[in-house]
Amino acid sequence: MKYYVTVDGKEYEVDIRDDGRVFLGGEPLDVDLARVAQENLYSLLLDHRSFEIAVEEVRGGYRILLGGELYEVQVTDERRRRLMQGRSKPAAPHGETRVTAPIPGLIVKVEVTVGEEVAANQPLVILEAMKMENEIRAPQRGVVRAVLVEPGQSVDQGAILVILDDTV
Amino acid sequence: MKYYVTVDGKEYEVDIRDDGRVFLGGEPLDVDLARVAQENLYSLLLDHRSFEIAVEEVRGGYRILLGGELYEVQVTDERRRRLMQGRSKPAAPHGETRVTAPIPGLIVKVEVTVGEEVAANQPLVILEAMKMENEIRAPQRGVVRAVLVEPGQSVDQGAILVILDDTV
Amino acid sequence: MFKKVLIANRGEIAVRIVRACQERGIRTVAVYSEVDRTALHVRYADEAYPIGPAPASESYLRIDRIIEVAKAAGVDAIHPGYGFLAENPAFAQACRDAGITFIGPSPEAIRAMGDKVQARKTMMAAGVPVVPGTEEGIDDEEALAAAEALGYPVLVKAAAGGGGKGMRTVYTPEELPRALQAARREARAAFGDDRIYLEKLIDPARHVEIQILADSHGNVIHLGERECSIQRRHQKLIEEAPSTAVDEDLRRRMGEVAVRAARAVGYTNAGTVEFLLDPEGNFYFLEMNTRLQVEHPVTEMVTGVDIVKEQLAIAAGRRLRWRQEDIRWQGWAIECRITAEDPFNNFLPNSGKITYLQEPTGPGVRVESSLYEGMEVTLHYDPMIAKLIVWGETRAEAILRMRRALEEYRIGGIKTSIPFHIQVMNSTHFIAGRLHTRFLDNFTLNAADQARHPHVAAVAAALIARERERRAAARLQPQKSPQSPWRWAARLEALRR
Amino acid sequence: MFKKVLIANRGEIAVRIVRACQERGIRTVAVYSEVDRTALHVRYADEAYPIGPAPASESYLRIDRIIEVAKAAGVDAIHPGYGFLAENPAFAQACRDAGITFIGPSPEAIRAMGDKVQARKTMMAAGVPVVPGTEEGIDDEEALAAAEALGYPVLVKAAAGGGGKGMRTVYTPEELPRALQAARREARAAFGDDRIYLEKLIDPARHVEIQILADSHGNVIHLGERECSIQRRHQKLIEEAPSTAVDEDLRRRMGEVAVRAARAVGYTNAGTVEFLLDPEGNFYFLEMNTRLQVEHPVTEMVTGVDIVKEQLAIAAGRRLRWRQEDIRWQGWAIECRITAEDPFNNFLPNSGKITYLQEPTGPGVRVESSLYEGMEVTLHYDPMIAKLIVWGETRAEAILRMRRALEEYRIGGIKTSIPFHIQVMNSTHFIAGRLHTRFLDNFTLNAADQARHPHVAAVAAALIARERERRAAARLQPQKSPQSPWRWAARLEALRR
Repeated sequence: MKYYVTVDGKEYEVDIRDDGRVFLGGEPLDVDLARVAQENLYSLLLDHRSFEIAVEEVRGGYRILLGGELYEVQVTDERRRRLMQGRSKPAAPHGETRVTAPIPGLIVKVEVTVGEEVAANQPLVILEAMKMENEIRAPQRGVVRAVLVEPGQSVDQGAILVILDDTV
Repeated sequence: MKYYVTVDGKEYEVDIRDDGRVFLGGEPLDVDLARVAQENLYSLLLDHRSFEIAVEEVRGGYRILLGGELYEVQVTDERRRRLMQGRSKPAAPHGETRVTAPIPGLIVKVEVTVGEEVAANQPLVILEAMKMENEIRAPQRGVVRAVLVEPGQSVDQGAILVILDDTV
Repeated sequence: MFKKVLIANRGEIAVRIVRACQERGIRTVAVYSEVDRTALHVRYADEAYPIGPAPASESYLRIDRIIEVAKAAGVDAIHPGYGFLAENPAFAQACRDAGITFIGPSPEAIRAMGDKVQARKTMMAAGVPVVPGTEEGIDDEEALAAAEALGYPVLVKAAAGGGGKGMRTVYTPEELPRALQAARREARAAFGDDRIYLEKLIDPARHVEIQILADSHGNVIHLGERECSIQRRHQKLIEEAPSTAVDEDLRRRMGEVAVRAARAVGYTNAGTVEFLLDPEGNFYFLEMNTRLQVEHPVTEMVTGVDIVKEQLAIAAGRRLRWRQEDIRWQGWAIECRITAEDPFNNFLPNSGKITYLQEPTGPGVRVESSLYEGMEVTLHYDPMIAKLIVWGETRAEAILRMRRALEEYRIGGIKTSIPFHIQVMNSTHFIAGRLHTRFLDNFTLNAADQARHPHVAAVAAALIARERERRAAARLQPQKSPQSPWRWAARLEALRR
Repeated sequence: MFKKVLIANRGEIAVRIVRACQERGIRTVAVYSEVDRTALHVRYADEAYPIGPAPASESYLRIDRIIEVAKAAGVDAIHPGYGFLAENPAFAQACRDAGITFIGPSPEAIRAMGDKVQARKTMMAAGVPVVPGTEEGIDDEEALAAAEALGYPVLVKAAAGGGGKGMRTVYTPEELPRALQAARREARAAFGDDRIYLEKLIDPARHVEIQILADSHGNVIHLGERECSIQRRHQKLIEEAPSTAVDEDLRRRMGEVAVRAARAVGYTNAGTVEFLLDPEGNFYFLEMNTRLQVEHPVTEMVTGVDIVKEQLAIAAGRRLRWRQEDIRWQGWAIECRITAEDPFNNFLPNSGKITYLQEPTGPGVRVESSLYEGMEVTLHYDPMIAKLIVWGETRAEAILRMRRALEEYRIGGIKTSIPFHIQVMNSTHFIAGRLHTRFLDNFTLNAADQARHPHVAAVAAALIARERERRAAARLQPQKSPQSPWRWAARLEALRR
């Protein structure tokens, strides 16, 4: 079975044969994966190099802690990939940029108004979290289409704060 | 519900009322039990004294690790106790002492023969484990009724080595 | 000595203080907010009492509840740790009023050093060099004029401040109004006091501080310096002792000034005098922290003095056991603050459950942590979740050991600052000891550097996906061998070699 | 310096050596038996290779397989740790033949000290005082006569012995034949050599040993003594440095003799010269351990010298970085060996799964462990599963700290020696430093003392039983609140106070 694994935007093909042989991009590997006690901890020997791997299952893949580094990894296999082929990606809302709260916090100040033109990196909103003020800046230039928060309001992580129109 | 708990041969009555009040031997206690993350770890505040409790379920009760100490604890409740009442204990085989292997190991030597009279503490068998020789001694005086092992034989933990007749 | 001490704090510092008390045979009383019911400081203390809901303002900052618990539990003394009520003179006063010893300086000393502008004046009068600056509580117009006179860049600081809150660096007159506004807002929110003042920015400068011990019999000594220049938004991230910029003579001179500063306010117990040190070896009083510092362990590791135990002894009225000349420094210690922040996303704090934990240990490694597997890291409190401290015979050994220990520190479930620390330990400027407070401005975290093993992650993910499919299948249809076939392929491979 | 080192060992010492290598930038290669596939030393090393089934004779003692792996992995050097092949001259020779550096002394030096009777002769010739005794390989009749001449009590020892194997103490002529028989049997099984000899029993005596470092340029220094008198069946359980019986003068004299002993066999690398010390201050050579000792950390903690790193440097041909006069001792260190043995059942080794683990840390605490949650402790190897080492400014502080750390050390699933250590730390004789090798004969473990909290266990058990019933019921019939009502009762209670 071939697995297609995406790590930081780069795709790797891992072929795990039924006879136990493993190939990475066609190159044979000597691998030994062993589970350590708990559900989410593994020891991997890859060509005898030793790696400890803590893993969390997330949507469509895993979050892998490896040598002090955290990788977001998506996994699919050839069967599923065939099923997906032919389908088109859902269209992204064109020209719209949603600026969201990166952490839960309190809106201290809104620096822009609807219709205002903003430059990339211009402060939009000041969000207080952990007793520190965080400036939430525009990821790119555009025109403010909507402001969804006001000072004094508490927001959850991921809440939409401002919507920019970047086609104007 | 009243619980009867045996710790090191001593019985304690713990009454846990439906309103949440708890009594130990009739004395009211201020208790707060909270599970810590894993299945088998608890924090107990008993009249505000703090105890960390790691617990393993074993037959008829728990093995409790508490302040670096390990307790073997049996628990029953009033319902079950009523059910048990009236039943008699199964009779222990009278006059027979089974000497068992306290650890797995290799029988190095058998020091006694069937029919031999032995004193308490007299060596019966030499068992090698962890590269050390361990003398397995008679727990009390008696006559050797049976020897169930021979030198060179490997035995598991709990295997019966020698049976003594202590009525003679 | 005390019989029973209440620790008015949480997290690693509460655990640290519990340990010190246990080692002196003192019983300990923990207090906890609702979310901290199963925290390590609760489990390690002898007794524990709830004091309210998660927000600190409703629990760890509630002087009334803490004093009430202290009375109910019958404690002799209270240790405030750092943060929360540690530098609140009202709390020290409340302890005094309740007849309970406050393990720290007097309310008067806290107050004298707590108002930063007042402290500057006291220090100037005592002959302690201070950074040129203005009066407190100036308005925007005065600030503009003063900044012009001091010369840019200048620092906007809160009169009641600390921990970087309400602080702003300003390089041009145009930036000043916005900075004044923000600083006032933060200061009001954090301290209920929006008075600000200006200071000349000493740049480049090192943040070097001197640890003080003062008993109630008039004896004051110092335990040498800590270098704390690696800061982000005025929050220290890495500290060490000694400093690569301080030689024996400078240590003696800074130490003498720090002792003078402490004496000027009748200071008792442990405290820290913070200085800015410029490249020419001039140093300026910044402020005095009238409490135990986060970074106290690096001093402990090089002097062998247990500062928390000395705090207990001093508070109990004991005399210092050393004269200045008895203090000796051996080797080098470094501390990394491990925070629940994502270094690759602007150090955004993050919360979550610790799904896996393995903490480093072994020679020369000390961990001050309150982590445990299954713990929920919340956004209610400071994002610092642990401190990793190492000792080495030399600074080079300490750095190598810190690298090793950081690699060994495995925290699953949340993003931490560990990858940041690994990169700092590998940076040539850090290794060369060329430090200053804007070190991090010129330091770029390299996400590519970070991802050293993407192909390993890829192979691991595929194997784990396969293993889990198999296990799922095996649950439906039990198989004979639990061993995966590729394990055996690997064995055969190994034997063939 | 080496690029890559193979560690021919397992457990805590393999982890210790991996760490030392990582801190010197050396890549590490672990070897493992089938049951150790997920052991910490495998997971912490850079590379790992299987070498056979669980029994040591088929894996960790297989010289051929280890050399094969060393060649395949391309290592420069092999560190043998302690135990297994560490004192096997054939292994040192096999490394030499394969062109790989053995991190330890030469095969000749190992051989010269390995034969205990030969070593005695060499030492006598070098002017090192030895315990009066016999030739090796004597028969029973000769032994009886010799024992009479030496005077009872006598010790029966294996010529090829070590670690207490094949050793017996005999107080009367009647006991001698049985002891000889047993000693021979054990010696044959352990070393394939059943030759024995007798020594006069020095009693009371302390077991005091001197740590040696010797480079390949003729420099030999000592790092002072370790007191290892707390032994059970000749297995050390608790060690400390310095010794309460050794003053500066005696340290200097014992150190000089130890250096002389090392020089007499052309010793290089780290080694330990063991002595018996009688109450009059006379000391007698016992044997030399030609390897790293289990208890090396206590010396590291008081001298600041990292012995394992020095082993690497010496093996790489470097000169010692110190002269004798550079070595200074600071504070006090104690080590407790944590074993998977039941102290309340005659120290019977036990096996099982580690169901819960929390290791102590904080100031002055060092853990050398290979434990992890979920680990299977088997009976295949030594029952020592971890070492707990503390440092204190004084011996009293070290004892108090050790108590605290032992209480904090939580190992679930198996019985360990921790309760034994707690009781020793509380015993007046230990605290007074009145130690001798039969200390444990007069020391009774108190099972009642041990059970300090039976009523707490009782209450906990009832609450847990109730909680589990509720949870089981809740799974069938989901409830609204997960909070148990008695928790709330407690809260109310607290507020009322």
